Amino acid sequence: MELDLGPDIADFRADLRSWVAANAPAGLADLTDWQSFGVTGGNRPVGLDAAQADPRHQEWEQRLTDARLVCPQWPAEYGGQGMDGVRVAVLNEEFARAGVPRVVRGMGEGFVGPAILVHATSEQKAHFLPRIVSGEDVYCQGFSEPGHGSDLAAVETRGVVDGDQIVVTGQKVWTSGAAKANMMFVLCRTDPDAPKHSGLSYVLIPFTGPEVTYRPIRQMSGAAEFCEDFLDGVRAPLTNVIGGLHNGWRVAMTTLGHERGGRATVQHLRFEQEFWALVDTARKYGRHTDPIVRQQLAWAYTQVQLMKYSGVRTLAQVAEGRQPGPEASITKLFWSEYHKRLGEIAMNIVGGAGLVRPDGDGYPTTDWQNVYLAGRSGTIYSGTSEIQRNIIAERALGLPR
Amino acid sequence: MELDLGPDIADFRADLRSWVAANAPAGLADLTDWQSFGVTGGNRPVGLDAAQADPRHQEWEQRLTDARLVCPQWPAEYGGQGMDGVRVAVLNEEFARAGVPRVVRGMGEGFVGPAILVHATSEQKAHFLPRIVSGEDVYCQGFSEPGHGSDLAAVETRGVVDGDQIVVTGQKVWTSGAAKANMMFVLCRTDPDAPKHSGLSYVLIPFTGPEVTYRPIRQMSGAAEFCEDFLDGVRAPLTNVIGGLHNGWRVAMTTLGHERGGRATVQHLRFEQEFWALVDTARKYGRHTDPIVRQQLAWAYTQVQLMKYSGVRTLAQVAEGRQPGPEASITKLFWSEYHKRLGEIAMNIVGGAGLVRPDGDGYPTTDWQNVYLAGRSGTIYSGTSEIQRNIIAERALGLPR
Amino acid sequence: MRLAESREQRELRASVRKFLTDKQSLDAVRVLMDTPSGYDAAVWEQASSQLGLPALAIPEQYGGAGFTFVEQAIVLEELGRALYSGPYFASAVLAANAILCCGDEQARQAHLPGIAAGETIATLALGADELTAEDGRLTGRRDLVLEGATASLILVTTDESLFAVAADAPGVTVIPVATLDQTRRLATITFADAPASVIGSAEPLVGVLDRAAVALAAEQLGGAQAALDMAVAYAKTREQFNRPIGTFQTIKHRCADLLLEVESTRSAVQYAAWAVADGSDELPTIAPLVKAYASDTFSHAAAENIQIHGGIGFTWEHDAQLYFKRAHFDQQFLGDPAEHRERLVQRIGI
Amino acid sequence: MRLAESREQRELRASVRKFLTDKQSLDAVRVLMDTPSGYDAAVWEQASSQLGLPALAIPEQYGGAGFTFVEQAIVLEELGRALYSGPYFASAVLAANAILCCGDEQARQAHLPGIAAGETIATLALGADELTAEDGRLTGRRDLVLEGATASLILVTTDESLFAVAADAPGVTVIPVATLDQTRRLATITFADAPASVIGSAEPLVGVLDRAAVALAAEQLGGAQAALDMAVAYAKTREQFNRPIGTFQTIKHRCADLLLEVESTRSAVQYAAWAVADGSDELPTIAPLVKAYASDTFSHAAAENIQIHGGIGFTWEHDAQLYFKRAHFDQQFLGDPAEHRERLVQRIGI
Repeated sequence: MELDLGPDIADFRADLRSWVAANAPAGLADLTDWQSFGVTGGNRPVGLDAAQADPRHQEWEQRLTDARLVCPQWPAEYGGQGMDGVRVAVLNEEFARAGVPRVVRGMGEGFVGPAILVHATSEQKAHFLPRIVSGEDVYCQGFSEPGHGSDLAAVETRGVVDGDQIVVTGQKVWTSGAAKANMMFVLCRTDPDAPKHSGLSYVLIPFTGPEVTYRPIRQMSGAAEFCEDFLDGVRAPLTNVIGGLHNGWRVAMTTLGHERGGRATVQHLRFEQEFWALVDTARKYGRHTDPIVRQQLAWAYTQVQLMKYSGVRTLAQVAEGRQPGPEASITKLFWSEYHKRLGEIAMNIVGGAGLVRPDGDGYPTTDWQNVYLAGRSGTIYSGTSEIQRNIIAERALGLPR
Repeated sequence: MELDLGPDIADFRADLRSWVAANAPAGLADLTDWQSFGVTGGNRPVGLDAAQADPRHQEWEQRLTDARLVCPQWPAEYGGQGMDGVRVAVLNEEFARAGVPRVVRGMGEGFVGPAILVHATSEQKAHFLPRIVSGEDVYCQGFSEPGHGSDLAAVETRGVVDGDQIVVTGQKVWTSGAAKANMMFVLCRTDPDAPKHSGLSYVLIPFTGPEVTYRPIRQMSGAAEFCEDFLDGVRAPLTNVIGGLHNGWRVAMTTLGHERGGRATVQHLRFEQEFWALVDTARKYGRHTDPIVRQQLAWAYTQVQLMKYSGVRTLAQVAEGRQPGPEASITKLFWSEYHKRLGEIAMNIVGGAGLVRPDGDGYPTTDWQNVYLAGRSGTIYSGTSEIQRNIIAERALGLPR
Repeated sequence: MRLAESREQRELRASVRKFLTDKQSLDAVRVLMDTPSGYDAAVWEQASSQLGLPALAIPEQYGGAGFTFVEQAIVLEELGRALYSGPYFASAVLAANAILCCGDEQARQAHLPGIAAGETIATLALGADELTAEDGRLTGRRDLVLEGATASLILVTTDESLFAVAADAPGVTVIPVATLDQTRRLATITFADAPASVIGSAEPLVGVLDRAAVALAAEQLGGAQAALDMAVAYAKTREQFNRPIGTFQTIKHRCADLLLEVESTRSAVQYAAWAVADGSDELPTIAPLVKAYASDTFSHAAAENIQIHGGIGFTWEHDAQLYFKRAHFDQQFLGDPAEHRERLVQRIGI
Repeated sequence: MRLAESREQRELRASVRKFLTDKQSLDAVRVLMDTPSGYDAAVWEQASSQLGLPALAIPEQYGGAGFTFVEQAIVLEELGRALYSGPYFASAVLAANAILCCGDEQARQAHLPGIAAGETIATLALGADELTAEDGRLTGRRDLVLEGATASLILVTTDESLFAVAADAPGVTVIPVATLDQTRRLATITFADAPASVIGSAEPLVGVLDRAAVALAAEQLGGAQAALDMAVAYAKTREQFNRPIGTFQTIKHRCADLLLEVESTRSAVQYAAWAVADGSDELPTIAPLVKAYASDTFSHAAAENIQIHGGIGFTWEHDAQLYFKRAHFDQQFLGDPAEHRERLVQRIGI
């Protein structure tokens, strides 16, 4: 069934579908399975890097940029087209249907841009946003610190104003995509004497040069896509402070858990794909006839479908212009707990064979071993399940702190 | 397998076994299933009252009293024989083996006696303990209050000293056995100005006369063995204050969750019996071949056996003279959560037939319906599972408050 | 598919909720629990004549209001929330859909207008027990017939056909049975050479039961939401150790998990209601899916509600137990969760 | 049955724990993880010659120390606690018990003294794969053979018999495989007309596997206790929001639940060890029971330990992951919990 979002959206969908048909380079959809995904905390799907390096993908990226379909939700003056959440969702649906990739700008698009749009000056917007759209600036996040995983407001990284510059010194951790980033958005303490939340600033600093070093953190899965970062007097102009000095907490909060609904109706696709792969595995091992395994498969399928139903409902609410609540926390809690459990179910289905890894250097694993091991991190990074439940209880149910 | 507790205990067991054989009135074991039990919060097993009223049970009670086998763990001067925990456990085992009932004095034996033995004067001991042994004094508990279920130290019931008497006024709740009691041990506030825990006294008051009224509380199971009690100026001599005025909290704490290990090796018997009844039910409904039901039965059997293994281990520790820790909390948490789940499993096995109750006035239920409904109260009364987990975490694991 | 509630739908929900609050509070339900019929005929009459609830999803040509299953799901959620104890589910869901799907135009015209008007109370006697039909006469029995003692029209299924039997026909004996959930009524019905008219084949019954599963899930959603609301309200006000128990993290996290489940159930029920309304081919999979999930959610919410309430939670006087017993009934009725999950995997081809 | 640990038993536990702390810390385990053999031959030699661990439960007439399974269970618990990565389980549990139970006196005298001395490293190649035996020669394969690449003596079961095969015999090919839990080693062994001697019937194998199940449960107990201790220690010291995370009720309650499970496992393992030592008829039921329960406990404790540690908990450098992977190995090895629960209900006659 397709959500009826009115004639305008129906036209938008039709136009978009023909645009994709006309502009997607031949063979782009066959380069790789663009909808498949790397499990955070685990290994990247094979072939994704190669496919992104393919000239057909380069061409596609250019056409999307020209058509303002990169960061389309941003205002036209910064390279987007002010696309609303419903249309972004339709965009994602249609791209998924055609098997072609979105070109997204990672944390620059997801976190930095929204913060800039709300809190930055027009000069800052004009300077920073187009560089994100073009891919010139690639951001990584500098929030968590070794001592403060859940308690963000306790950051100790110092930011010292020196003339028209700010000098950032400290240690950050759990940074993903550090290797590809040339910029980092950091939360640092610029007023040590102010109360916990009031002395912080949100700064965009260069993630290059000798003042910046980072070290990959190897995870139990064998993969290492998180890093810890050492900032030793990194300098940035004061114009790189977003939202003003000592106002960093408010800026950071506007983007954390900011549910835009754009992916609401496509986020289940990767899990659905994964589910059917598990069914094939169960058949391969002859476990699909085991009544207990069947109950587990029914449970998994149910969870995936619930993501779909909830996504459709979220989109309907966005279409109504309703203010998003703590959906972000519910969504994160739902999929991360689901995926953790799915890994256990998968290893239960595989049985003894799951004790054996593929040969090879390092610590290669099967897909299910990867899900099983990486799934442990899903309920921890970017807000543990415990933090998510606190947020849901306090913000959605109004239970006292 | 039988726990080897050394030659002395072996002799004790042998003597006891022959004593029971010689002294148990013929047919006593057949009067009812003495090992079966009423689910607290549920209906009493049929026939128990009748069996206890039978002359053969009266005779048995007399012989046990003469042989100092009622409250045998108490000192000889008060009617017992100073029996240690290991021998009490053997006593319970042998009685269970012979199918004859222990004669126990309820809360008088379980709570009041131990408190008196630790905190009372010799005059108080000489006065109160024999009356418990003989059954002349039957106690019910007056701790919980409507506003304070878990937070015991917050009791509001007042105790006012008036000459050589104390006058108790207030409301208590969750009293079991009120109808059969002639005495109540209450925790009341005798010093309103003292800090929460310091202003309380532990008093033995008459539970008779016009100053005492109580009202049964009907539970969701249809049964009503708890009461709420209204104490309107109940008078008792000051000599009925145990452990001295304003010292009630310490007195109460010595008995709450006081694991004596005496029943450690027999407490699983009733659950084992119940388990096999469930197996019969599963066979009756043809559910015993369902692989999912079989997993549930395996789980239930495992839990029951774990009670047995843990009981044997507890007894071994008692035999070693080791100080009991928070075993009481672990035991309560274990069996109450088990029994709650067992009720769900039983109703799942019974299926649609569980929707129908037996005919009759009031709210008669089947055994499994009774377990299912009454099981909900097991994880709440005398310390919720949450309170038990707090105690275990703080006292056994030393986690900070 | 339009998921967001329209103004009309919001008004429908509001009016049904107000009606039930005024006419059948939980106190009223407790009184009805002890009556033989278990429901208030006057309230039923008003629900039918004034609000037109039984007529809601019945096509206009059969005396109905011609709304869709989406509107009916809203009504069912409210009925579940209020633990409504009347014959709505039996008559307006089970029986009405059986007749609508049976394919017998005559039967539709004969029975639906009465059901829509609330004047005919019908039910569907399901079951696997042996039941023989010989030249228009039934012999055998059916257990656990919902509202069997209230219905004047009893629809009976055999392996081949769907029959209509008048409750007062010769050879029909109806024995009400006591229920664990006293807000639901069941009966055992025996047929001894009872006159019955075939009104269709048993073949469309699968679809009828799928619709019934979604309808029951809608009621379960209402019940689960009510239990969660009750628990949260209590956690905010009840104080222990000088603080509201809602400040304790365990209580918080349990309520958060329940909210996740209730919200997921709501999404599924809305989607499923649209699947019914659109005649979507997703119905065969979402029907067992939503029934199993809604059953688990309601059972979980009703149980946690008791635990969070502590001592008063398991008393007869407290309403928590009413939701707990209703959750058990709904979990078992029309098949338990494991049964529906097995059906789900079969239907997705595993 | 004496459940309380005797002074000798407490001393045994202490000496084994000290030995492992000194000679094979988790840092040492991490080094060994990357070596081909996966264990430290020198440590094994000392464990054998100085502590006499492999000899412990082997009767004196076969060069053993003649202690009971109760003492061996204490050793196994300590090995599990330390994630010991050597061939103890394969040689001193699986192989030793197979030979002891096989009924071939000659085989006992031939192989047990070497195993007791730690000079012979043996293993038992289980499995259902087709394997044919013709006049003393084996052809076929066995997968997932524990320490298959370390063992010099391989015991092989067919449906009828138990065979002894020298690892270096012609026709025997041993292929080590990479393991998810790098502290355990597995190999695939193929036999091509390999010379083998029958040392008994396969009939007593059930008893051998029951003992092995209890032995593995003892190791799981040690692992679970270590994971719980790790979690509790961290919860006491790690601060977030200006307080130790151990003050958060959710952490408290999870640790309390784990303690209940670990203590229950300890009671069951002690009881089961005595059942083995006494040759009790309770062994056939407690063996699958304790293996299933210990598996669930260890898996639960290892998983919660990671979650309670937060970010560092899922890093390679942190030891939490080592216990998590060991828990997975132990859960699957010798049959998963569901399999053992099914065996349990069969054995109690359901």
